[in-house]
Amino acid sequence: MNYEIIVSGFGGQGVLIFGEILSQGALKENKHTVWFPAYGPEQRGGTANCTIIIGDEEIASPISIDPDIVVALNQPSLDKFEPWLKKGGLLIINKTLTTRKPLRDDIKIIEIDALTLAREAGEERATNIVLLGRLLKEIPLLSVDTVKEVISVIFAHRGEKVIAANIKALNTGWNSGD
Amino acid sequence: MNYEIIVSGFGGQGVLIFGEILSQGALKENKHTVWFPAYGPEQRGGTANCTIIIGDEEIASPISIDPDIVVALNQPSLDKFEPWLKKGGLLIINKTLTTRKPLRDDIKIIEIDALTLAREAGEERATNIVLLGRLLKEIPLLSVDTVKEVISVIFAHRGEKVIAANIKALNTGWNSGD
Amino acid sequence: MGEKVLIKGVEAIAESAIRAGCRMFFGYPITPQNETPEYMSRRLPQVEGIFLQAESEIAAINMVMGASAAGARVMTTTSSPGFSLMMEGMSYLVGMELPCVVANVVRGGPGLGNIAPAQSDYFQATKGGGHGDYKTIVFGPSTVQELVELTYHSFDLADKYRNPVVLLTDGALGQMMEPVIFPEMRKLNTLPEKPWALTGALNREKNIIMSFEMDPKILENINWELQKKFQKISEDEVKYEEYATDDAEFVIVAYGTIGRIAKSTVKALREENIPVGLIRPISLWPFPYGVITQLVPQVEAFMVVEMSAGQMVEDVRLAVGDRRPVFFYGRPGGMVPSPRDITEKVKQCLSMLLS
Amino acid sequence: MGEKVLIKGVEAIAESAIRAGCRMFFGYPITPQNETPEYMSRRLPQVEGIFLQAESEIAAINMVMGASAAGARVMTTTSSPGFSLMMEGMSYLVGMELPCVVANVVRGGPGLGNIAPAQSDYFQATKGGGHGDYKTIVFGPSTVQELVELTYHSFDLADKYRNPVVLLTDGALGQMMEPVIFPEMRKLNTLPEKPWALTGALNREKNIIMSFEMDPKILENINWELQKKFQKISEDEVKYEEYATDDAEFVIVAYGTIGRIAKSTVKALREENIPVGLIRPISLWPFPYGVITQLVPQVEAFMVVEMSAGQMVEDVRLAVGDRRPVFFYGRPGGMVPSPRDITEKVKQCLSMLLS
Amino acid sequence: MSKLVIREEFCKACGICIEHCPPKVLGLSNRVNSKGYNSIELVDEEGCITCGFCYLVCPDLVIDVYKPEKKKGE
Amino acid sequence: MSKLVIREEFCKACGICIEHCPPKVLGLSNRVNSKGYNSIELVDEEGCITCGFCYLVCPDLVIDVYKPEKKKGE
Amino acid sequence: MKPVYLRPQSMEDRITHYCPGCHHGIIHRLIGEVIDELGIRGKTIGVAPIGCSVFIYAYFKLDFVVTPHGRAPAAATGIKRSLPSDRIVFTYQGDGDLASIGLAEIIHAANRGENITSIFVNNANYGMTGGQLAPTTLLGQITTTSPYGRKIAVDGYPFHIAELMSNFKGVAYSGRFAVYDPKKIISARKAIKTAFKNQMEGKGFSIVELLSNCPINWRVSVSDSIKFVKENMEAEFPLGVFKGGE
Amino acid sequence: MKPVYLRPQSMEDRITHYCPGCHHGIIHRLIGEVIDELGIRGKTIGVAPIGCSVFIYAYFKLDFVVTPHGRAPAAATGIKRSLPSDRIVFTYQGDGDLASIGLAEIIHAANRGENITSIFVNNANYGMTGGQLAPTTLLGQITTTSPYGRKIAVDGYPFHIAELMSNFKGVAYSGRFAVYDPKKIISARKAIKTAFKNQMEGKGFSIVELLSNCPINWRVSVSDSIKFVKENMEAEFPLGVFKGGE
Ligand SMILES: Cc1ncc(C[n+]2csc(CCOP(=O)(O)OP(=O)(O)O)c2C)c(N)n1
Ligand SMILES: Cc1ncc(C[n+]2csc(CCOP(=O)(O)OP(=O)(O)O)c2C)c(N)n1
Ligand code: SF4
Ligand code: SF4
Ligand code: SF4
Ligand code: SF4
Ligand code: SF4
Ligand code: SF4
Ligand SMILES: [Mg+2]
Ligand SMILES: [Mg+2]
Repeated sequence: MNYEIIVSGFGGQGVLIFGEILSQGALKENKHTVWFPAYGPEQRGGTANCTIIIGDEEIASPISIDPDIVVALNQPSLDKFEPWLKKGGLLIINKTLTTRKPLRDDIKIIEIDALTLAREAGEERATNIVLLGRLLKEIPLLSVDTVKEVISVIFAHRGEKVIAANIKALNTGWNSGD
Repeated sequence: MNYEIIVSGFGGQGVLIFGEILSQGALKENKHTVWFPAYGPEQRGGTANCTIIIGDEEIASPISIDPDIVVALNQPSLDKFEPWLKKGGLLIINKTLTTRKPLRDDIKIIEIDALTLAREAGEERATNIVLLGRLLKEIPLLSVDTVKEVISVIFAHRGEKVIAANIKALNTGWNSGD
Repeated sequence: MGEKVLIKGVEAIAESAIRAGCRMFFGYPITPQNETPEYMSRRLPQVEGIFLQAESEIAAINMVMGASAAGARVMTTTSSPGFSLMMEGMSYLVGMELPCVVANVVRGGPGLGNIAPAQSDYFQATKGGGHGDYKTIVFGPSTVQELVELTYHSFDLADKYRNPVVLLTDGALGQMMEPVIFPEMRKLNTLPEKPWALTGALNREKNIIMSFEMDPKILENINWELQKKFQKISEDEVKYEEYATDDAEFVIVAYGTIGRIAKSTVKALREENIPVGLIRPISLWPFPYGVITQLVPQVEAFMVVEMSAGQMVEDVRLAVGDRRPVFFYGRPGGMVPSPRDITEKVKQCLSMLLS
Repeated sequence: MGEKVLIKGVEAIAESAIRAGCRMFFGYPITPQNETPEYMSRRLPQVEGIFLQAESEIAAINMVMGASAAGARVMTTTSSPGFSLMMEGMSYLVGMELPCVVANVVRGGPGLGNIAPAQSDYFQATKGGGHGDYKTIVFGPSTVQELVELTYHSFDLADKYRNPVVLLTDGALGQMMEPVIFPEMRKLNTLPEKPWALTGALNREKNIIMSFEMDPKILENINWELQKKFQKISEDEVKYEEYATDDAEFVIVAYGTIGRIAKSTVKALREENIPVGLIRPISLWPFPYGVITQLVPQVEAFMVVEMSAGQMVEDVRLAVGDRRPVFFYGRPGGMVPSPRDITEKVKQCLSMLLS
Repeated sequence: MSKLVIREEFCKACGICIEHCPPKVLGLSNRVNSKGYNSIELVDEEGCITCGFCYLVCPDLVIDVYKPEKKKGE
Repeated sequence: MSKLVIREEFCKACGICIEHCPPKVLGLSNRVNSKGYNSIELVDEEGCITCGFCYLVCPDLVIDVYKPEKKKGE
Repeated sequence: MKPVYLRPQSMEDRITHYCPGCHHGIIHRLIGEVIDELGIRGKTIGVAPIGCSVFIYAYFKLDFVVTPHGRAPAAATGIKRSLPSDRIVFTYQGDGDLASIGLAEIIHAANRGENITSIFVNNANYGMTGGQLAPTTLLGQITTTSPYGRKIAVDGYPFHIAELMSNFKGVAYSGRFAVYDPKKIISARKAIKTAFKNQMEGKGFSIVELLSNCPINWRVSVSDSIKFVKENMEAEFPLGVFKGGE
Repeated sequence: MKPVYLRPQSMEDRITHYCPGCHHGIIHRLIGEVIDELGIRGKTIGVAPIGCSVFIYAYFKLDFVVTPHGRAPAAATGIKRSLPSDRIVFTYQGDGDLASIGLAEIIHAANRGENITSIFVNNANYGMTGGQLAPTTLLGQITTTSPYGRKIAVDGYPFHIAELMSNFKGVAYSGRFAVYDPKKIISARKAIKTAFKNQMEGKGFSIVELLSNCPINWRVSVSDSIKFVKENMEAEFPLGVFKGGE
């Protein structure tokens, strides 16, 4: 089957990279994948989101209207995408930047204080990666090793330290559910 | 029936005016008429020609490929349009500017030394009107009075003298066949 | 009714526009329509109008856009390459719902081509040479008198539907002189009010004119509204001439200059007792599909004649479907088929049908 | 074969073009294709190519004209309003028989519209948005991999036929990343020779490149030669994908982004044992009329799905004739129908057929 | 009434006004508006000299400036 | 051989060369070329000073100018 | 309390879409102030460009039209010539819009002495489309389409609009200003006022070029963006009045 | 007999379509002479305009392309950048072509310092289309679209290309010349030679404006047309070099 994932947050929170890591990982594991950004004049500080589809089937639409998974990094994202989630789907919320609880009861909800955890991992900017770690824990979209490899490549130009911090953040996220 | 007429000469010999006088006359006599110039970058000193159609039937094509009448004011015009003429058609030639006789024997041919006649009429530039006069004599397309009226209107901005000279030229042409 | 005057097609456009209340003209020279701007440059100052030669066709169509937005009856005229340069502007004008009249006096193409008469911009004018789902009303007159009437009518239609209207004519009709009667001069105070126009937001809500909407859902709705308008136009504004079709077994479809030439072909063939008829579309968009479709049961075959390599023939095929053959005879590059050419072609087709 | 990489559609165009030997790029920014020129501006200097940001789309297409005339493999990319500005240039390029590749990453229209994905420039690209009788080859890819392959192929076709090729894609395909395998880098010395190119008339006859011919008789012949070429292309270069049509009683026709979405609809409906199939035109001009016409006897009805108010549907109607209904489902203004939307529509149409 | 009327919803926390305030009486608040920005606030009402620089430099029409009316006789 | 080679077919009788010839040795001939123009002619071969002005001012490449070679020893 | 600085009456009460610290907002306000001062709100028609300021119509209580990229001066010409002569028409254009694609239109409007006002926002790049090279991009400046820095050999020299405009007889006023500090802002407002007043007095074409910032696409902080305007842009584009005065 | 003035080798043996006395022909010949002198016939590519000189390709033994009206500089840019650097590319453009519809293209080519040569024929009207107003039409001059004479209030001022071009750093050479008498013709040839030599030396954009006549559309005799150039056009458009020298 294919998983449809929407990741959403403020511009600058790294939601596009979140998605790209997933898609790059899928590529590595020879899965079908598509990454699709919501593009627009929204670069101007507004919100950003992207859709990632991963699975073993040919991918039809790059646009998801009923995702299996939503990762909401801030309140507007929660407001917008919670209703879209498929029945039984997974909602992962960055508690640090949301002000209310989700409303639905037909989905699985995970809230993590991702910013705090990222700070603990030593890289405040890795909030997204914390959430990614947790997502991978919940649903084995990809092997964690694959994702770590991808992270090493994607952050290569920013140096070893950043890579290490992000991998730590990934682990932190992974372990956050325990 | 409708008459299709092609008038052709050097730019400046007044072939367009020749045609316009005919069409204006046709309008006055409530006939169907179309005037159609060969337009092109030929304004640059080359040859000019126009097609006039006059008659009592609705007019289809403004372009004639087998005219009833050809008026050739110079040699290139004779070369070009003589072959187009309908069998039995009328060819009027300005002898002053042609260097050879027409070739066909299935048409009616009239040659006049129009420039000379125009000079005699006191208006060298009225070569065209001399030919027009002769044409009207040969084929009663329009009444001569109508044409005189049109000439008076068309040359009005150039003054009484020019009008008078042109009307004289018209008469000269008319009488040239006698 | 005024008296009959002899006038060139491209000058008749200008005079008729002025009579329809057009007081603003922006244009750029191009053969074979130069006499339109030239006439306007003489006449408009006499009637307190404005003639301005734009620096290009792009500037011209955008000046038209501005004038229309300000509520004026406005026109531009051009010929093929210039019309191509106006495609962005045309798409905008439709999106902005701005009325205006644009004449394209078509010449031989593609590219620079030549200045001889042609009909090879049919697709561009009727299917949308610009981007996006848009339509303009397109008329293809076949006599100078019809050109006069359609020009006049176009201004009213443009205002009625808040949509550009295109006069698709050609160098032959443009350059020929024919006797015409002009409509009376329209009194400017009888022109429709335009509360949407930009005149300064004094004591009213501001007016915004644009073709811009970032939200795809809203832009979709705007598009459906436009489509509704186009649908309405398709129902109400179809124009065509039917000639000798009553008992016709073979029908020629041709518009504009070729429309009139084909008519004489039909006359000639009728004299030979060949049951040929003519449909002459006058509105090219909306295209008179209906009348053609209705003829299908009665007719053996259709033939489309165009001064192009074959464009309107697609619309005729859409109307006819696959129950009857649709022959095509066309001459691109500035050649005008003669009545005799067409007659021959009809006879060829008829003999093909028999065999 | 290289390794699979994840890349955005609009960047894939650029890389694939470079691999096809394109070393000249002229373009002007417009969303949603900015990543193409941006990629080119980074990459071309690395391979001794030239990237130049033109002052406008008009300048861009004329720079393309110049580079092509000089024998270069050259490309420009744009989006809808920018493509409209290129219409004069496109008509010239065809008239001049100059090869080049132009991508139009279509967005919502008309006018300024928005930057969401759309397919509403189909008419413009396939029927001729510019003036004159002309055609460009038009491809409508539906995956990034296909975009890569068609881009590469387009350069060869353009040179083969000395004709522009248009890649008609949209913001969805342009902005998405998918894994693709790029073709090998073409060795520049394997590119076709162009003895007609302008390189300086040293020790040879001069070369003249133009689309200009004052004599209508000659221009007519030039046009017929062009038409012959278009005919040849129509015979040899049709491309489409057929999916589950063998026993289909209902066939969807859709291209590009909607083509792939429709495919999943077909899959879903097949699981419900509904005999639906898909024709996905890949070459939009030449349009795959033949394969559709062949299906007519077997199929109850067709449905065309487009991200527009209905454009390609006309070509499908031309192929189908009037023996079968051709339904249409479209969404203009930047909306992308979902597989579920399409499925519902198919079911609606099926029940209409029954009743 | 304060010397400054601050429309917090409009503030984008760009900091330009803070930089240009001569007596440095402006600062970012910890109130996040619906766009996600911490709006500015007037930290020291007294210190404000109502010079209007903050109004002048603000790109977002956040601030209106009022001068205390001179009491008659003062 | 004349000092001037005049390609009569090319001449459009514009008269520019005639006007600019310093010794005024050019004039219109009475030979009409195939375009209908009376070509120029060199009226006074001796008088021509081979200054080339006629070549320079002619828009139609009608005239080539040759100088008599100085005889050796002269 | 007596109001001393209040947002212009001619502006809408609306949060703009501009990025934090973007000078477009200041320039908008200055226009609003001038329109208020001259009392021409009900007579003024704005012509929006395509660029970040395409949304300008949303921020003013004025009639507005959004015309194709670069063609605002042509549209403004059409409007101005169609309306009674007391109507005021202005264009608001970015450097991509005015100096690149729309160069012919602005120059011809200037040369005709078209009696309109042009507000020209020079931020040395294409803001809306993501920071590409503009004609006004500085030498060496990195943009998304000059990733190795603008080079003379490829893209030529930064384009000077205000100076160029002073060549045309039809131009009543041309000047270049900045809006990064209160003093500069006050001068800019004066210039904008002159440019509108000239139109009211039928003096012909007036243009005010405003150096502006684009922190987002320059990928710098707001304060660094201001520093860049002050230090780098001003060095290339000197402030001043190049034609006309008050 | 020793040949002293022979028609250029790089020109075809063909009667031109130009009207009697039209200066286009002289300007053609000067280009031919310069190409001969510089020995660049086999390396030179010409870009024709749309205008009376659209037929220029017929008169030279050179590769030529005919591009859309006004866009010659863009096409020339595409050619120049695609070919080895020793190739010489020039445009030949009229005042409608270059100063009206093609203004943005010529200015941007100039501003980029595009290493091409531009020959600009200013005959104060649109010759090919029958004598309409051009940007360079003189004040008061009657044309088919300024039947009451060019008025400032409607069409603005005559457009000065040579001076304008001198504003751009990318321009190596800009000058204005006339061709109505031998002396002027010799100066014009020198200027054209400089403009081509600059390109050979990689110096950037060079433009030569040539005042020209149009007896047909001005509806005057050839000699009156020359008088008009000398007395009226020169008064508006002073001859001289505005940028660069030899
Ligand atoms: C014909 C056309 N070409 C390109 C675009 C895309 N486009 C939108 S805005 C813009 C440039 C904006 O830059 P600028 O004018 O400098 O304004 P800024 O955003 O920097 O304020 C471009 C190229 C368009 N909308 N239309
Ligand atoms: C896009 C486009 N617009 C208009 C024309 C028509 N046209 C042909 S030549 C010309 C102007 C010629 O004037 P100019 O450039 O001054 O050259 P001249 O003939 O005076 O030498 C025009 C407008 C065209 N061919 N293409
Ligand atoms: S008015 Fe002046 S002193 Fe008061 S806060 Fe604003 S800038 Fe500071
Ligand atoms: S300048 Fe305006 S937007 Fe920026 S921080 Fe100050 S009040 Fe907020
Ligand atoms: S060369 Fe000189 S003197 Fe001789 S004919 Fe020519 S202009 Fe006259
Ligand atoms: S200048 Fe040339 S064309 Fe004119 S008259 Fe003399 S030789 Fe003939
Ligand atoms: S992108 Fe640049 S110009 Fe546009 S709003 Fe943001 S900062 Fe301002
Ligand atoms: S129309 Fe004018 S410019 Fe053209 S060839 Fe004739 S005289 Fe020369
Ligand atoms: Mg900008
Ligand atoms: Mg000219």
